[in-house]
Amino acid sequence: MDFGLSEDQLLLEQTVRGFLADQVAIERVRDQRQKAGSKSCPNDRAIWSQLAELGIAGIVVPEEQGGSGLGLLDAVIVSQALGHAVTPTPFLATAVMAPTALEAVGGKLAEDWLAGIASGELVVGVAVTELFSVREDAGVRLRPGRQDGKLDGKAIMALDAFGADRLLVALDATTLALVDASAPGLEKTRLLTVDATRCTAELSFDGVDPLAVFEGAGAAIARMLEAGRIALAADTLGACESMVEQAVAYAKDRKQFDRVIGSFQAVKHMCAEMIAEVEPARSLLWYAAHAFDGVPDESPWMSCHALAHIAEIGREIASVSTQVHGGIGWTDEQNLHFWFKRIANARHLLGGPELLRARAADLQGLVPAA
Amino acid sequence: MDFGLSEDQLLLEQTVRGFLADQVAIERVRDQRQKAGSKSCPNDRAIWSQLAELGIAGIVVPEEQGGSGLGLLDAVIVSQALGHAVTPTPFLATAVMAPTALEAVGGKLAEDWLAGIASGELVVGVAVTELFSVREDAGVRLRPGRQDGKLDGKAIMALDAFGADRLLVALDATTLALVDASAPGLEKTRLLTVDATRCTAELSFDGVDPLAVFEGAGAAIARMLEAGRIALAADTLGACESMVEQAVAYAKDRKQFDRVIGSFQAVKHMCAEMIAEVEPARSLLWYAAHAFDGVPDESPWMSCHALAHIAEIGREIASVSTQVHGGIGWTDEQNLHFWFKRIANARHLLGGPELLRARAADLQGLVPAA
Amino acid sequence: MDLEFDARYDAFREQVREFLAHNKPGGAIGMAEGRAEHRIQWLSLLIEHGYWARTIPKEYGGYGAEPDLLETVIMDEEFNKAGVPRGMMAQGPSMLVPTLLTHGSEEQRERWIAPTMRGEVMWCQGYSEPGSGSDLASLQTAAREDGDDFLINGQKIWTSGADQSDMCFILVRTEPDAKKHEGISYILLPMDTPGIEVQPLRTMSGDIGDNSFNQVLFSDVRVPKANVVGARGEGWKIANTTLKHERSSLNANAEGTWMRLARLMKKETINGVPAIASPVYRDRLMRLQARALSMKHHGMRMLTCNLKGESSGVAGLIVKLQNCQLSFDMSALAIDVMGELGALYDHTKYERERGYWQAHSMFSLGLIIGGGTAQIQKNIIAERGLGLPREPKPAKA
Amino acid sequence: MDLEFDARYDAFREQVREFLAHNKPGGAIGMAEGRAEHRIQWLSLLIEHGYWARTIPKEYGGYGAEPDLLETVIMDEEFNKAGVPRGMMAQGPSMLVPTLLTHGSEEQRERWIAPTMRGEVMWCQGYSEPGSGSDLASLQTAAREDGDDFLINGQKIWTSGADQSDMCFILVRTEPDAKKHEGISYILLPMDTPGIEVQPLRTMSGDIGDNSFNQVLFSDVRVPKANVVGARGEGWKIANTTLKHERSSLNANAEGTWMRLARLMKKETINGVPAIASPVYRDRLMRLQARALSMKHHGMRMLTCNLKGESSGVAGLIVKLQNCQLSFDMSALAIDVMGELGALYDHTKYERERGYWQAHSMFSLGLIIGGGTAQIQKNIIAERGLGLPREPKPAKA
Repeated sequence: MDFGLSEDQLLLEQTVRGFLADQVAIERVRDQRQKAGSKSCPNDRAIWSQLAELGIAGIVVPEEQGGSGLGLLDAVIVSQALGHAVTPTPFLATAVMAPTALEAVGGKLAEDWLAGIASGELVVGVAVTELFSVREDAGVRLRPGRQDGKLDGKAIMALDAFGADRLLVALDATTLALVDASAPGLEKTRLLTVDATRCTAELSFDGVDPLAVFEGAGAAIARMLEAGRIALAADTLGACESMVEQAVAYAKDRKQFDRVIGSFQAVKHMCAEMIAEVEPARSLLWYAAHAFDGVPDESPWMSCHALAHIAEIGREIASVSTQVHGGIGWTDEQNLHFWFKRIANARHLLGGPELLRARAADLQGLVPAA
Repeated sequence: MDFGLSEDQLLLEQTVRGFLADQVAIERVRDQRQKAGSKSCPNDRAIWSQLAELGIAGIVVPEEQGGSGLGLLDAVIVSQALGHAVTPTPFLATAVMAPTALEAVGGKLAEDWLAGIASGELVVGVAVTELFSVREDAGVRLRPGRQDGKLDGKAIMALDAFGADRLLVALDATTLALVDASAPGLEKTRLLTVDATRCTAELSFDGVDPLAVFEGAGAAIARMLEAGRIALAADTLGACESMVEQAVAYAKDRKQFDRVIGSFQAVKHMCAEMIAEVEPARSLLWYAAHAFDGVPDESPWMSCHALAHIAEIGREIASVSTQVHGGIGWTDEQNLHFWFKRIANARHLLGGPELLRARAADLQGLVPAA
Repeated sequence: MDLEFDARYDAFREQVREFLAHNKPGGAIGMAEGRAEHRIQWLSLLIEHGYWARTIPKEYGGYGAEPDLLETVIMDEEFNKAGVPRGMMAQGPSMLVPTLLTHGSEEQRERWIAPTMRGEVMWCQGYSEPGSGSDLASLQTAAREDGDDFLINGQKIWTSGADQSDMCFILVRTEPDAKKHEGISYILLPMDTPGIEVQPLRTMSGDIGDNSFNQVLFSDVRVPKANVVGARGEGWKIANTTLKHERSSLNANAEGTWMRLARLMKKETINGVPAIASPVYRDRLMRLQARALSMKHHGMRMLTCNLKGESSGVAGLIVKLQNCQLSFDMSALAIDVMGELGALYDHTKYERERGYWQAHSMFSLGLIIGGGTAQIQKNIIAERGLGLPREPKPAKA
Repeated sequence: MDLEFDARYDAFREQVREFLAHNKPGGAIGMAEGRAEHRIQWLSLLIEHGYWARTIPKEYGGYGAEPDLLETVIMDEEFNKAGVPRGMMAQGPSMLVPTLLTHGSEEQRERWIAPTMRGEVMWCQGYSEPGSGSDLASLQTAAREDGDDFLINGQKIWTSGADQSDMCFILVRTEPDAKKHEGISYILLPMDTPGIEVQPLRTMSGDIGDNSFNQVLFSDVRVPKANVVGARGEGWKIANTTLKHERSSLNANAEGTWMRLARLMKKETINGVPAIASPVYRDRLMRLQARALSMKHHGMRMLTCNLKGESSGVAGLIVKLQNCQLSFDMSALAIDVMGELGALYDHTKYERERGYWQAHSMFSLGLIIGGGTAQIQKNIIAERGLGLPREPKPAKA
């Protein structure tokens, strides 16, 4: 009967943040950027294996499939930590979105995938962009004719899909296809964004045989989106936390006019305004995750609010933290831009703020019929 | 060949501001509030007569009708000065909007009114709210049947109409009625707003005989609205200028923590941010007035932008200037709230910012057909 | 997160509902009318059932229960639903009582806490002075020693409710030679002491929607030294304990205001179309909902910290700053959707909700300024919350 | 306001158009390719016709015309329309030349102004140092006397174009014992002097859309004392004259950026609907248009002041602050309407306008910081523009 993290959750937070601090220093992220270039996936498979050993890959996978069987709030803690360390992993798609959908559709194949995810062996990418934003005539469709037909079309900005072993593809709001990533007729193109720490791709389908197609999977798809939005909000908030910490640390260290710049009221207030946005957003995020786990009626619009709101404060914090750093913050060398760009890219991945707010209003019955 | 005020305009500015500084100290405005109460018009007729002698009442009235025959930019200078001194006068409706419409419709009656306005004898109120915002089923209509029929209905938030001698009533976007304020069947109710320095009223028409009805007066009505919007923007900007000046003066005088508060960076930056909004807004306003006088194609949407933009910065400046003053600024005694409320009330009188921006987009062809 | 309402809580909720069903009319009416005997009767009844003064020890006239987040939430929800005040929003219970519990002598606690919670003794706060706003510690109201008494001379401002209070908790300078922060004492002063003059203070919003503010003048006002709370010269520290508490627990009921705003937007029409049908206004409404929900849940988080006696750290320091601005921004949207009618005031025709939103807007602006301006709040957040250095002292000119 | 284009101006416009019709290809291509001989040829042609170096006296290689607002506007309009550069955006013409005109010796003016305007001599600016950003006057790069020369040692940062410049105008500390602001000199330094090392400096936007920034290291770099501009120790004052000029005349072409944004919103579709059809995005676009128009007309006002040689006062001091933030905000809307494709970069598939808006966003952020952060700008506005007192000097700890 309290509002906050449990002892177990605080321990989880400490464990993951500690692991990332030890293992994924920013130099490793830089290396990863260098290694990946534009032709391969920046996700750090070595780190992902270690995280799987810590139970992170299967954090929301049921215990029957070898997962940790924890809730979304636990996943949020991990996602925040990954954002905080700008770690390139397939956590969002593989450990949060895919398991949510797979558990909801159920069955042998889904259970196999869940077990693979929990062990860290299977990376699953997710293609959902066209559910909320169709551009470039994108969309994947079942070739007309028979059930379980071949897939045609394309999906843009599919998450963690470039280096994935398996793919979940939403054909529409109620139809979900399971696809092997090496299926003939499937082509993957890395779509490079400003953010070198997240992997997005285009998937082209030219008569691809899916492993399975679930119709009537509306609830599974909706839950997958909710979980994804909340976890992505957590990622951005984690990145924000780090940017505030870095700004405060820099302000305590950097001297100009014979004083540390953090003793100037303008700099102080910039820092104060940032933390004043971060702290209530954390409370909102916790509640959104709690709602996903326990108050399902509120979760659809609460997840929209969490992501939209945190995306908005994220843009502001990314800019203000950089300004606190002055010219140094604008150099590649200082690394601060890795956070800036992670926040910038995440802003639209599962729906931009305007779109999410419109959806939140609609879901609450606040849009009168025209 | 320059962008700025002419020698004559600078002299006009100096004259009007000087006159108001001498004659309309804030104590007089307080008295006027007290005297007016809720049952009479706060406009200061004595000051208005003196302004008429200075040629202000007829500033845009053609010289043939005894006016000064000047342009809207000159009227803007006056309007700014009146806002700066929060002077309660019927300048907006009587000296800017009505003459603009009357000159456009022309004819003997209109010329008589123009002469009366220029001499300061005639105060003309304007009822236009329903052209852009209908609430409470308001609207004034010609009783069906014959031309020049009787008027029925009501007009809300009619400007300077409560204490007026004559009224201009827009029946729709192309029809303009001229009405005697003492006509039988016409009832005026003062609508009291937070702003004790501006007079707004409801006009109820129950079979009122108009003096004249002009059909096909679309251009006259549109020009009247443009002129009114630019002049109202000027009023708000003038009030903003004063609020910034008052904040800066207070910041130089008030001591806390053994220093004048203006030496604190936070207070400095609040003042800097205010002036950084005021100065470009002044340039925009000048150009909008220039466009009204000389670039008629741009004036319809430029006038919307001027008013919307200045209303937005006005709300911010009203709040920030009050905050610079601390608790003292929140007292009645300090008088600062007269400016705060003048800005607040003006925000919606000729269309709020959202409405004006939508209109500006539409006028520039930026709204695609649905 | 443990927000499940298990069976025990269901029973508690049922019990609250039953109480309200039986006792609603008397309580609601009595508090609304502000009549002293009704107020005292209602608050006493609430204390008896544990809905007010719930966690205050029995020996000081409270109910003596353990703190519990969900019980608090349930009580708030049910009382709100019934439209009945759960206690009394006033300076005595919210500021003086916590101070006495931490710093008061046994005698002071026994004498003042119970009658204050029961509404028998009403308090006002004597902190700000005309020359000491943001720099409160520079206050000059002097208490000169005279035998076993102090004689107080000076002036206080923003003393809301001074004209209707029995007592005042006041900060005065008792040690004129000590450093600025070390010369102040916290004293309990009866308002009927000779030499006190209360003058009403009109604010920008006129007579509408304000608490009644006052200036209070003190000329040779005699008060026994025994009325000092804590030690002499410790008044600054003592007052700050409560201010800190106030900052983190400021409950602006952002969600309630937001709901009222949403209702307004459904009802108010522009050219025949409800305001909420405008995508632009609706987008603003949604932005505000996210902020209001953030502050609601943040409030739950802070309440949890307070009930557990844990420090909320920087998360607590930001509450006032954010709630006040949010409150101001919500009234701004309300005023905008009412358009040209949004400025109507003072019971004029077509005025909406009796001018509630205009009053709310001005009052919120006052809250942004009062009790430490937004700038002072940001200093506190940066220095105490984030550990940034204080501004260096200026060199002597 | 006198913005009427009378017959004289019609003739001038005709003359500009004719010039462009005859000379467009060579000039445009030459400048775009950045080849020195094309650049020099084009700039010389422009000067000859008075479209560049227009108001610089003939004796220094300019055209020697009187300043005129409308002529300037006409030239800008016509060259923009033709997509041809009217001169060269570079540190030499924009910063060094005005400095020499005000503070240079006759010999310096004669030697440097003409070849700089013609693009024969390219300049970089040596102001910032790693330890001296906002506090530029604390710069440490030292110039030690050695007979008739100085020997320069130290490090500069943000030296854009250093790798492609012939000369550097540099601020160095020549009087180590003088007060901070009084020990600096402004020196003209050939970049091929031994001891200069240029290192490229990568920024957050990687290799895209940046000017090429550098760090420059100086080890015993020898420069004659005769290369000091103005008097020794006056470098701070001299540099500030130009910075002030730069602040008020920063031409961000907000209107051009806004038009590009509007075009994007007409073209970009979301679920088959153009972005501009969204009332929420459109409202943001309109807000930005009002700001862009404000800054456009404000620029005209400032240009009038500059051409008349009048001080623009506080109105000039706010230009950089407002233009940079506006620029950032416009790119933010552009990125938003592109949605999930708005973050695409580095020539990837579906990237819009070759990543222009992302580059623009990051570059704008750099402009907010560079040449005096927004915070420093606000200090200057408040102190020099509004007369608020400087911050008191801290007491020695």
